[in-house]
Amino acid sequence: MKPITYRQALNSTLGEELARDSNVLLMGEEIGVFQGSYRITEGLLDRFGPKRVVDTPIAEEGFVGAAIGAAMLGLRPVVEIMTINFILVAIDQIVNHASKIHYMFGGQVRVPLVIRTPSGGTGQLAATHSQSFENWFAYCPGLKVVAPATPYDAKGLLRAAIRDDDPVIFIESLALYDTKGEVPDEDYVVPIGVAEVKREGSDVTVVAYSRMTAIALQVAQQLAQEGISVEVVDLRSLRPLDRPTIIASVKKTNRAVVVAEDWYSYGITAELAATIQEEAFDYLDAPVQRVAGLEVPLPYAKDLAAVAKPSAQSLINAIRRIL
Amino acid sequence: MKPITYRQALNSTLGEELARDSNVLLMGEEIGVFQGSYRITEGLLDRFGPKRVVDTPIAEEGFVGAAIGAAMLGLRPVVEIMTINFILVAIDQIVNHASKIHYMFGGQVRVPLVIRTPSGGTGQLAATHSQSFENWFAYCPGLKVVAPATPYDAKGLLRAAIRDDDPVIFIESLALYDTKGEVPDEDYVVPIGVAEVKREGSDVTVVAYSRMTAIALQVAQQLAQEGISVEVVDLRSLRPLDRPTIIASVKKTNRAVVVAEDWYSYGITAELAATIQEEAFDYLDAPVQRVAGLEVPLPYAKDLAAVAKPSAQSLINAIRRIL
Amino acid sequence: MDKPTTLTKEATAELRHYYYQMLLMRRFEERTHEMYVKAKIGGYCHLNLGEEATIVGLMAALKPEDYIFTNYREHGYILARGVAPGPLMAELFGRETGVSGGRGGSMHLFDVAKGFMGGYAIVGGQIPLAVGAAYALRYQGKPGVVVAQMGDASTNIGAFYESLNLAKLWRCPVIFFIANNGYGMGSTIEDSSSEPDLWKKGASFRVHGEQVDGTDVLAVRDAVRRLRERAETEGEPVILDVVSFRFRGHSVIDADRYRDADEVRKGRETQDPLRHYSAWLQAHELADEAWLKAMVEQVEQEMQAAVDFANAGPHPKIEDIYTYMYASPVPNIPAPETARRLLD
Amino acid sequence: MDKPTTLTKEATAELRHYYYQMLLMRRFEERTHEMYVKAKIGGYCHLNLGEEATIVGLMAALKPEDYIFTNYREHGYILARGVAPGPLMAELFGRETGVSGGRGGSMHLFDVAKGFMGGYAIVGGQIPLAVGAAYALRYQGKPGVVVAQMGDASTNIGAFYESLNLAKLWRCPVIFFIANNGYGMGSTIEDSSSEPDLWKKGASFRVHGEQVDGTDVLAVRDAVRRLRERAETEGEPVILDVVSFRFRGHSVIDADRYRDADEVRKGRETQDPLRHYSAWLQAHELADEAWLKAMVEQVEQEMQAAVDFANAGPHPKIEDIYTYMYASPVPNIPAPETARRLLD
Ligand SMILES: Cc1ncc(C[n+]2csc(CCOP(=O)(O)OP(=O)(O)O)c2C)c(N)n1
Ligand SMILES: Cc1ncc(C[n+]2csc(CCOP(=O)(O)OP(=O)(O)O)c2C)c(N)n1
Ligand SMILES: [Mg+2]
Ligand SMILES: [Mg+2]
Repeated sequence: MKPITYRQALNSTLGEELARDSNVLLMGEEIGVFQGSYRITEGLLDRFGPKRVVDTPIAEEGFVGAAIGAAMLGLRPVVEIMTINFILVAIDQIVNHASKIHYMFGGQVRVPLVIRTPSGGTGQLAATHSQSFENWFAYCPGLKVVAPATPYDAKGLLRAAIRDDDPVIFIESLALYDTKGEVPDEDYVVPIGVAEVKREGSDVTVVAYSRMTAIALQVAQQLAQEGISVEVVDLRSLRPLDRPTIIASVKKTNRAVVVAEDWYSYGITAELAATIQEEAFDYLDAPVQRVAGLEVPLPYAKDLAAVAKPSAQSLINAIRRIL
Repeated sequence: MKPITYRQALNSTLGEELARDSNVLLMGEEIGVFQGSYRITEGLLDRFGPKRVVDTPIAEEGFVGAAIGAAMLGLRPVVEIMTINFILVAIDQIVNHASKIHYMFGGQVRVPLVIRTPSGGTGQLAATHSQSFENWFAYCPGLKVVAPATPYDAKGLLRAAIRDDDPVIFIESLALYDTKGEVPDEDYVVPIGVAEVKREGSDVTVVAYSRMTAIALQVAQQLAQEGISVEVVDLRSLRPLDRPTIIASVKKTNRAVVVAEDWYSYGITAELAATIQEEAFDYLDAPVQRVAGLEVPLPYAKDLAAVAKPSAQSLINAIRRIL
Repeated sequence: MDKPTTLTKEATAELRHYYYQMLLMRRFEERTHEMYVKAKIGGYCHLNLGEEATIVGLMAALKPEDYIFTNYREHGYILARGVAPGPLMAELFGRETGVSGGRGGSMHLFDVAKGFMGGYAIVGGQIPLAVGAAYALRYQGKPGVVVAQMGDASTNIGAFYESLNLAKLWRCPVIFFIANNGYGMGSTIEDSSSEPDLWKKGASFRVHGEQVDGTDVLAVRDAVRRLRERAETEGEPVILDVVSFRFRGHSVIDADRYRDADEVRKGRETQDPLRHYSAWLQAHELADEAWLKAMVEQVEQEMQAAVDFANAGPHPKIEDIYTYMYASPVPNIPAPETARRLLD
Repeated sequence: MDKPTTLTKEATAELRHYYYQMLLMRRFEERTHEMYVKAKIGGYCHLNLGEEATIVGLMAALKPEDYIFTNYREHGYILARGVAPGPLMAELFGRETGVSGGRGGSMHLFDVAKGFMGGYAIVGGQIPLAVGAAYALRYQGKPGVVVAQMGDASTNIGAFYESLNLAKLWRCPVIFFIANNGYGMGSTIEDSSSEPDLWKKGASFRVHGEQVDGTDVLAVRDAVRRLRERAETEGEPVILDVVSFRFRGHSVIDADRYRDADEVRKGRETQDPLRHYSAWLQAHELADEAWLKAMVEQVEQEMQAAVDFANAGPHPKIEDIYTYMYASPVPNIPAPETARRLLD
């Protein structure tokens, strides 16, 4: 076990899976010669050649559709969408085709496809480059949606996604790429659809995923010093949603804060709060608190951008409100 | 006052607004010569000519983008997307442009645009033609989203939408087009962002919109015969969401069922349940019940299709569960 | 259509078989219309009436190793590809015995064994899928080509152009097959394409294009054969613009009011692929009145058998609603509330 | 560049002014790069270095009644359109005094008074907007044309093709202006376009196209003038492929490792629009060393003033975060929880 970055976890997994299974191939813009906009695919073109590491034109609808068609014939494409903001031009292919083909045609073909893309906002990328749309995909039956928070989960879930026979939307985060964590050498997978209690606690449950899990763990550590015991449930998968793990935690702590960096209304936290009140109603000592993004197109100006996204402080405030 | 259909309400309003303001124009596929796929624009090409009633090629991203650009120069386009399923190919323009242009450019131009489209599923239209995506739009700051349930509201909200200076997503329903209701002759508007208690009651609040409002009213009438008093809140707007009206009702009845025909997880009902538990926690005698679509690509086969969508019976069952 | 010289028995049988297929398609669609009116069929339903030669010609030229992706107007394609009318009608009836298990309906037919990779109902959406399938063929070093079928009006959507570029760049063996019936719902080609010669639409991508008379089954077959060969051996994608006349409205519920009744009558008369081809067969003494009549009877029986088969098929069971949901099982599906609904 | 014959004083001033504008742009971008390194600027930031003649030539030919929609690499466009460097730099600094009130940043500049209708950062997304704006001009019976600027690699996305069709069908006065700097991030034109002669990409739509040397300010100006005239009077959309060389990486954070260092050095030397044009001005005795030096000094001062202006601008206030949210006020915005966050 050695600590590696989230980026290295992804990069090495892609390399390993390309080596393991000749049906695996990568597609995306600038993933080859350019080495990947965020260097997730660095070195892979050299190792595997242009047939397996396919640089595409800027034509997301076309190449995502092509990846689906290739998957229907038995290939296992792993597509990179540079950031989730650009997925909107390809979303028709994902939602109207990838998610439906297995079911709608009576199970005749599978669509073993992974779409990797970073979501969320950091670094003043402004309104069109700071969005989160994982709730949209999580809404769609037929898709699976995962969003790892650590290098360990990134590797384990990417392996699971590539080996899964359904279309998987794999949500990354620019802010996590350089974070480090221990990753074992052996060939493990993290199962899709299973959340993890990343830290046990007794006073309040915080439910989070991706970058917000990292913040929640930070907050838990900080509050521990004040004697507040926070349990952190890391969803890891958004679809399917591991309701039993969430509910078990809330039944224990009797309080819940749910956090996501997407917009407040109709975002991920809405489903989390709804689910908790539904299945743990009699256990709740206070309303589930939602912490999420302010409802504005993310402004470029630094201070506005900072306040628009949920922070450790906003999470702490929410926890305090119900303790 | 005379009873007219929902279709007539829309058709007459489009005609009136075209006559009232020369900047109003209609764009969409088959809205002219063909008279509209669902005859909402019937007769308007003849009355207003091809400059104002613009038949477009099948190029939703192109013509929705064009409508946005035209709106930026002062026109007031009313775009028809044949059904909401086809909006996915144009969603980038709506979400990355229409919703952001006013804010992102510091208020320099407005985007007075209406996009009308029927949502939901009836008549065995199968997986790609039976979807609901209004939750996606309701999620996006910068958009307004309305979904009238009656001819009265259809007319009043369409007028409001056309006269509003922001992009409005106007959700219709195939199943409502032939329903009738009283509509006054005078020039009224139904304000965007304001829900309506369509029926008063004391035992339980049902929150609904569009076609589900009609079903909720039916259910309320039926249950009244058994002595169960159902209050029906018709949202009318999904963004902004009229939380005060919902909460006031729940504080009165202490019980809530929320219903929508979209998919269950991450759908509209998630936001409604989350909001109610958040703001009326101490008033709730039972968990908010969600009634929504089963999470499958809508099957073609009649029986499967019927069970996949929420029905009057499923609403009644949910109400009974918490009484 | 050129006059055939001395023909082998097989060649004669094949030429007659085309007629049989076209007639089967004609009658299948007419019965489908009847069944729709009887409410045996629901949803949207688009017929291939007038396109029989377009489709039979295409399928005659394809090989078993080829794949086909179409739009929602695809009954005839899957039929001509060799799927029996029974399971096809059963799909329209929404039965478990249908080609898509009753899940897809008229717009979403599928038969993986025949390389028929689906009918798709989002205009243009099937086109990138076909390019990817062709990429997969090349990747796997397999023979074959992929047909991306679409309608004339569908050539205006971005996915088509992105696909032309990808197919050419990646040297994918794709035939962009435009079933040009002159209309997209109520719009003419001139209404919606600034380049109304649709076969020229590859010009921006260095993709070769041709036009062929879609009411002439042999002309279509020969064109596809030639272009298929080149696509396969040279990785050259191609556009084939196949022109026919739409006999009825856009779908069975379209009253077709925007078309001039005379125009439609004339179109049906002068551009009827069956009429043309039966005349040709007779002129070349490949068929006579008796044979034609026998065919009608045979097809009639097959149609009745198909309807009977469809009627006899079981409806999918409610408890099977989640079957096919995921190919790789995962925990926590379905959500507990939605699971409960089935028991309510 | 042809030799000018006898020139009026105004004409001379104008020719010199182009140089001034190009120099201003050059220095603006270099200062922008510095300010980015100093963390005064954040987000993505794309420079116009090497494209100065492309941009100044375009703006020289446009009229005040014209509108411009661009991609995210647009500092130079808004500058050459006449917006002062101060408010532009202030936008990059995220200040209230910026051209978009600090809300947009480098990729989202705007000035409605100048008809500069925005920088857009979703590749190809701006193109349909421009078509719609042109439709509006015609609808309103107004003069003018609309420029849809885009990069070379952006010509592969569906929105571009849908727009060509719409513009031609609707006879919209649009100039599809391809700022062809040879690369889309790390991809060459041949990597991504099956038709690498980008000016031919109108062929599928009956849209005329031309290519022009984008390092030659007068050539660009003259081409735009001519095509603009035709677009305006005849409603003929047109493609202009304007070829230059990208001096640096894709954005300020791109180390440009995929390009050969020699190629880049050579490109900068041989395709430097300023070098070309200053030589031409001197050769035609329209400028001398002293004037060129004076320009450098003047521009230097303007740059310092711009940076000072930007630095002095107030940051947008937190409590103004919902300002500009909706043009027509509506009740129940923002959600109570999110409103509370601001008070936390
Ligand atoms: C993206 C999208 N937009 C609109 C529609 C609605 N629609 C279905 S078929 C059709 C016309 C297509 O015409 P054409 O391509 O000529 O095919 P045909 O029906 O004539 O076979 C339209 C507009 C759709 N299914 N998908
Ligand atoms: C739809 C979409 N896909 C991908 C991107 C990421 N991206 C931004 S710029 C760019 C390259 C564009 O190159 P080109 O059009 O040549 O313009 P240039 O940057 O050279 O001016 C890419 C891939 C994006 N912004 N939008
Ligand atoms: Mg057609
Ligand atoms: Mg470029």
